Amino acid sequence: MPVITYRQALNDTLGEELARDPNVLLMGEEIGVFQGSYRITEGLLQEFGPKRVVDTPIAEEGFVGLAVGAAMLGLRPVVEIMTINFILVAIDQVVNHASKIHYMFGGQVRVPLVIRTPSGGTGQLAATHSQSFENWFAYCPGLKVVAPSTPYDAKGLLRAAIRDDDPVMFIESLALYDTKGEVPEDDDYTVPIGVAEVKRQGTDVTVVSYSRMTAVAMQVAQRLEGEGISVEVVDLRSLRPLDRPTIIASVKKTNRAVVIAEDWYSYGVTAEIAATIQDEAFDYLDAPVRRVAGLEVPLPYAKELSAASKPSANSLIYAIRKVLEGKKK
Amino acid sequence: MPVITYRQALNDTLGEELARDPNVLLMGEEIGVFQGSYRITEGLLQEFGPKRVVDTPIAEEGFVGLAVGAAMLGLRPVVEIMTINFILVAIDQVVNHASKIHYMFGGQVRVPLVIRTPSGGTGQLAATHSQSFENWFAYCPGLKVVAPSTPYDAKGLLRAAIRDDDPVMFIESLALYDTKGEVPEDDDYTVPIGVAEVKRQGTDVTVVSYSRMTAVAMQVAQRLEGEGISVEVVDLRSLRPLDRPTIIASVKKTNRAVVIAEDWYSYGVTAEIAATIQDEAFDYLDAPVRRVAGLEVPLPYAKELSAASKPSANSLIYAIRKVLEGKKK
Amino acid sequence: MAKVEDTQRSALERENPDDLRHYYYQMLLLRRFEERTSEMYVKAKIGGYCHLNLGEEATIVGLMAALTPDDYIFTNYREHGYIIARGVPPGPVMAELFGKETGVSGGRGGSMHLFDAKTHFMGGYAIVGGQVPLAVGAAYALKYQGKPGVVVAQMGDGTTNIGAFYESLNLAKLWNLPVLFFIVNNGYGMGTSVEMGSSEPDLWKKGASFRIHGERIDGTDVLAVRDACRRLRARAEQEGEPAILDVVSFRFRGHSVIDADRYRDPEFVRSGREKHDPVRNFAALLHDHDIVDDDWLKAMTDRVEKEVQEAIDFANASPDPRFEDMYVNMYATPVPNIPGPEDAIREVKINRGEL
Amino acid sequence: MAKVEDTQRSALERENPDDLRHYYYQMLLLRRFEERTSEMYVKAKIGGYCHLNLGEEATIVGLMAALTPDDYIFTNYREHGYIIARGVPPGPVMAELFGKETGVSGGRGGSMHLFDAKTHFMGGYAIVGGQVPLAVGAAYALKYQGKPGVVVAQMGDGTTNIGAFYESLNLAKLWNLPVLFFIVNNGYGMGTSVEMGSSEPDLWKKGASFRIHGERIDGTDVLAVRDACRRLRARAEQEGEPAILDVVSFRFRGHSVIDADRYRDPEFVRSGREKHDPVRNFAALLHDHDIVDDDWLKAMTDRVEKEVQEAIDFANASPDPRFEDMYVNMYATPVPNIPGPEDAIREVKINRGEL
Ligand SMILES: Cc1ncc(C[n+]2csc(CCOP(=O)(O)OP(=O)(O)O)c2C)c(N)n1
Ligand SMILES: Cc1ncc(C[n+]2csc(CCOP(=O)(O)OP(=O)(O)O)c2C)c(N)n1
Ligand SMILES: [Mg+2]
Ligand SMILES: [Mg+2]
Repeated sequence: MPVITYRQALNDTLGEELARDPNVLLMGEEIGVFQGSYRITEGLLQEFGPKRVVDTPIAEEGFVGLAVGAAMLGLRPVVEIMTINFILVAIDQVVNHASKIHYMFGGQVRVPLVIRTPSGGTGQLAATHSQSFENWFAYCPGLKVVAPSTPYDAKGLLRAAIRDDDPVMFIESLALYDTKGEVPEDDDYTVPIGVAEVKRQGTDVTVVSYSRMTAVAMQVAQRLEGEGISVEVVDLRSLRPLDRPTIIASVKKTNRAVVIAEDWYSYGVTAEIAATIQDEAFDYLDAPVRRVAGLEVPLPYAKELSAASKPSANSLIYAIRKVLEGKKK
Repeated sequence: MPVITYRQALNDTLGEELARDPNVLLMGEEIGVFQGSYRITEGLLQEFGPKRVVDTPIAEEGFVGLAVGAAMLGLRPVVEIMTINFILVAIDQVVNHASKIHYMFGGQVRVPLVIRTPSGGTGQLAATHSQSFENWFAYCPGLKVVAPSTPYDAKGLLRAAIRDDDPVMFIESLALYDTKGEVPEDDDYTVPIGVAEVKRQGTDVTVVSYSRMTAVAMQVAQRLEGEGISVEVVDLRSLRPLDRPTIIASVKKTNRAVVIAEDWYSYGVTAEIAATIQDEAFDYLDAPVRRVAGLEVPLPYAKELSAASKPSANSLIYAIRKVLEGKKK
Repeated sequence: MAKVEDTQRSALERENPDDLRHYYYQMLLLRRFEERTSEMYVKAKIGGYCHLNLGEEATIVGLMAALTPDDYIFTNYREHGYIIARGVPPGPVMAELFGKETGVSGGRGGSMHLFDAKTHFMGGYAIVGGQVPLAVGAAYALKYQGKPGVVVAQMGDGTTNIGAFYESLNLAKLWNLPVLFFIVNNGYGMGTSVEMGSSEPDLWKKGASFRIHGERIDGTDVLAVRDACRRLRARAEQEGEPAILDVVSFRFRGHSVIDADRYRDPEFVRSGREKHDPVRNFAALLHDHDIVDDDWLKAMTDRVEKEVQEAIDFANASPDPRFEDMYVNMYATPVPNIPGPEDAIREVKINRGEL
Repeated sequence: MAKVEDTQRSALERENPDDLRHYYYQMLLLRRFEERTSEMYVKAKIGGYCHLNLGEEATIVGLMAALTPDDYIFTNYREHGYIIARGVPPGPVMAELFGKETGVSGGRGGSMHLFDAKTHFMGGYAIVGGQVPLAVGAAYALKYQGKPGVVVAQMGDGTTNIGAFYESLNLAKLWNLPVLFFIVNNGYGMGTSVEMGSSEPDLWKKGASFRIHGERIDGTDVLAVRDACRRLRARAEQEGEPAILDVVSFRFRGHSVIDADRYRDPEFVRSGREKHDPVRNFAALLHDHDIVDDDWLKAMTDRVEKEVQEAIDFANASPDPRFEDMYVNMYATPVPNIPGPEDAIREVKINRGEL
């Protein structure tokens, strides 16, 4: 199978879906003439023209709402929000409008909309450009929220999202764009929304993660294998719907769990996962579920502070060792 | 001690703080001429005039941002957002601005701002007027988030919030406005931000709640006392900072916990509390922490569906019985 | 505002009398529907927030008279009259207000969230300004798909102060979209007068920063509204020129059914209802011109009375949504790990103390 | 845009030559500061996003020349020049870009978030439009407290399409606040031209929907900018009349240091930099009028070179923020149950694999 980057997987999928369905169109700031702030839409304006690849003014609330309205009439807009931080000015349209319209109007109209946006942040992007808000969206009934960790899943989930008739928040990660992985050619596969995947089998501890943190978890699992620690990695892939059965099945096997996410600790994604595990696998747990997440500060700019405030492989290893304490070999 | 309503406690406090500090001013839609959509600001325009009680256009993003900027220059604005649902159009100013400014600029400037807003919804207010978003704000470092359940706490926390030099989200509840409680006169007390309170002592199970659900929990506790079940009620009062020690101390005593909130179940406030308890009181728990929260739908209008989608005293009782199953009397 | 009589007298000659009578019938139907709605609210048949169109009948009927079946309409929460004037029978509308399964939104939306796909009535929305970008998006879709028609973005005067409105104006003009910004200027957003809310209180001028044409029109004159809408509609459809219509009317009551309207001088309200009653004025006009007579007017009153009563009876007799349908229409495309009817039943039972 | 020479020639007579020389010095300092900043970015001394003021020197220096110490300034993320021209030494500014404890924001803000309370430089903000309501709020506070001064809301051309901008215009005019909306019109928001973004590309007209006066000015002419700002500033302060200033300049490079600027025709960029270089043109003007000579210009170049080098040296020599200070300034009013220095140290140790 060809090995391509996460960026390429997204770019390919967007191109293929534009070619497949004339109602699909891309919309967002700097996606056309500028070729995409992170080059996800590179070349697509040239290939599909300005009707299908639409550069917008800086007016997120306006064009997200516009995309919702257009979707109600049968278009299938795929909107890029440059980074998730900027969706705050448009969040009313996502949460009070897109997520409610199908249900609130008794199912008479659909909103086949995808909003793609990178979350998190590894560089020194400072307080307003480094946040994760996927937990906010995952909280909202009516939305679907996915967050692929590999090029394969990126492609399969983006296809699924574009072909899905509900509003889907498609969460990406700047730090994953250049990562590589196998993606089959000439295979119109989709990855189902709402289904997690055991990305690596293990017996000692379950690590639950998504997006970039799954990549971290896979590295850590590999590293700990050398020490004789067998880590199972459950990649959520979807935050809403949340695939609780897959998580629980894994924890019932390993009896120990660590949850890792890049967002802030309190009220973040890890809270929901830990709360779910203790509820549904209480009798199987040999140690409390530990959560690894970002430090609770507006991300400081200074290089070392910035790096230290996001969870690292070290943070995960520390947590794994903690939950394994007292376990007899 | 005089018994007054939650509404009266808020109204009194606003008036007293306006009288105390000339830099305090109220701002919001319909708070003056209209006397407040829910009459919290009734009479204050008449008493303090339009300089101190400012009716705004429908422009939440604009006037919340304006209040942040005014706070940076030393005013102490207390903004009313008519209901929490409408803050979505202003959330960028709260989360990307108010919450970051003190930290991000190295402590050079303060944002002594209070945003008051009712959350939740009991009537048939339908999908866009019945939501709870306090978990979103509680997630954000730099904000303080409080949610009083009684007239006493409403007064004490509002005083504390107005006198605090950080941005404080002050979460109210429509259904609490007419509830009554004792509030001392001529006593300039404050309720500390960041400190929970054991509102009722008990030995069999801890119920953790805040705002309206604390009122529900208190009723349930009373009711179950007749059946010989002793319920301890921990009222969070602050969601950020979260008083974990008080929660944990209670659970270590009772060994069982139920968490109740009016918001949606997944990724809601109950997740953080349950995750915290299993982490810090793992060895003390005799049963999984159960969570009681709203059904995950855009709130339907129809009367019975609407009522059934919000947690009730029955929901709490059911959960308490579940965690007590197998406990020997 | 020109007097209703002045502008209409000459125009009346050229009108089809049946049309005129139909407009009157529609306005009267809206009037009576809203009056009875208010009663039903007091009887607790209707819950939540409920906003009436009393005083805005000519605005609504005039607009609808100008539209074609191709057109789409997005409104705010004060929309009972719009969906009825667009052609949806009063029964399912009242049933929606009652929260019944037979309601236009299956009882899930209520007064603020009426919808009817068949007539392209694309919903009432309750976040101020939220419907405006949606309407612009619908216009975008029409243009994209090369379809005829225009989209109406209805809103109130107070709505013209929110960011979404301005962003929408820019996008509509920038991309030449067939959309009509239809501002129902009843002078107030709740208790806030236009002058308290807008630095430019001549709302029709609010397109000036966007090169969008605007006009002010007397919203109590059904023919004036219709004609302006027809003209601007045609321009929007043919030239992709969006426009603002500032339609001035008088709000007969408080902001919503439960608003006691204490901030308006009672004398102002009384004389406003006297002078600016579009239904009574139109009846007088038609009567003066011998287009209708007393008998016809009486017959209309009876007919409307009966139709509204039938709507209430229909709503009353309709079933409530079933608990097991709590999660129906949660998602259009089903996916794994979402709750179903059994979950709904169990959860409701717990909630009601039946488990 | 009139040529710099034409508008300035007659005006020059009335100017204090020391002022003119000072403007030149300031512009040159900003120019060199930004050129070296770009170098430092490439050397990875600076991280995150970094936006330069190259080409906008006259805009900045002209504005600052018009302001008084009472005034406040809120800007976007392209603000290095503003804080320096306002009077903050280059050292702490460069130190901030380096993320050092001695930086103007203690190293916590970085290039996009400079701040200096003493000179009323109220911060650079990186959410497009976010600073605009803040500035209006500061003006509100000045008026409320009866203090002198005005507030400058600096922003780019692309920012005039976002809702917060329009809501701010309405509030500023409605409440007669002393605020100047200062639009740095460099023709582009990233790769989007003004015409692609705004249905009204004459940005000075964007106050029309709000009864706000606007003017366009040549942003490469330091004296024209200063004079317009003085005039509008006085009106804002004395009459509470907000105004829009559409200041046209030429962006010398890409949007940020890492933008290769592929969407602009290289010839357009080359000739733009040639024609619209405010620093070189001003030097020529002063030289032509014998206000400066070659030696003076050379001396300035050396002085500025040295000052910027010293700023870099200062930044390099400055300490990084300490890990234990991670939570410092989290809250202004301490409350229970918040993390402290021990938590910071433990968490950082875990993060770095030291625990
Ligand atoms: C964003 C937002 N802010 C506030 C409200 C509360 N609210 C509901 S209707 C209304 C007044 C709207 O006035 P206008 O646009 O003139 O419409 P009218 O009610 O007069 O028809 C307000 C403030 C809301 N629903 N949404
Ligand atoms: C709300 C929001 N949307 C998008 C962005 C990404 N962004 C940063 S700068 C910029 C362009 C702004 O252009 P302009 O206002 O002309 O300022 P300039 O950079 O030219 O000085 C964009 C789109 C952002 N920071 N915030
Ligand atoms: Mg109105
Ligand atoms: Mg620009």
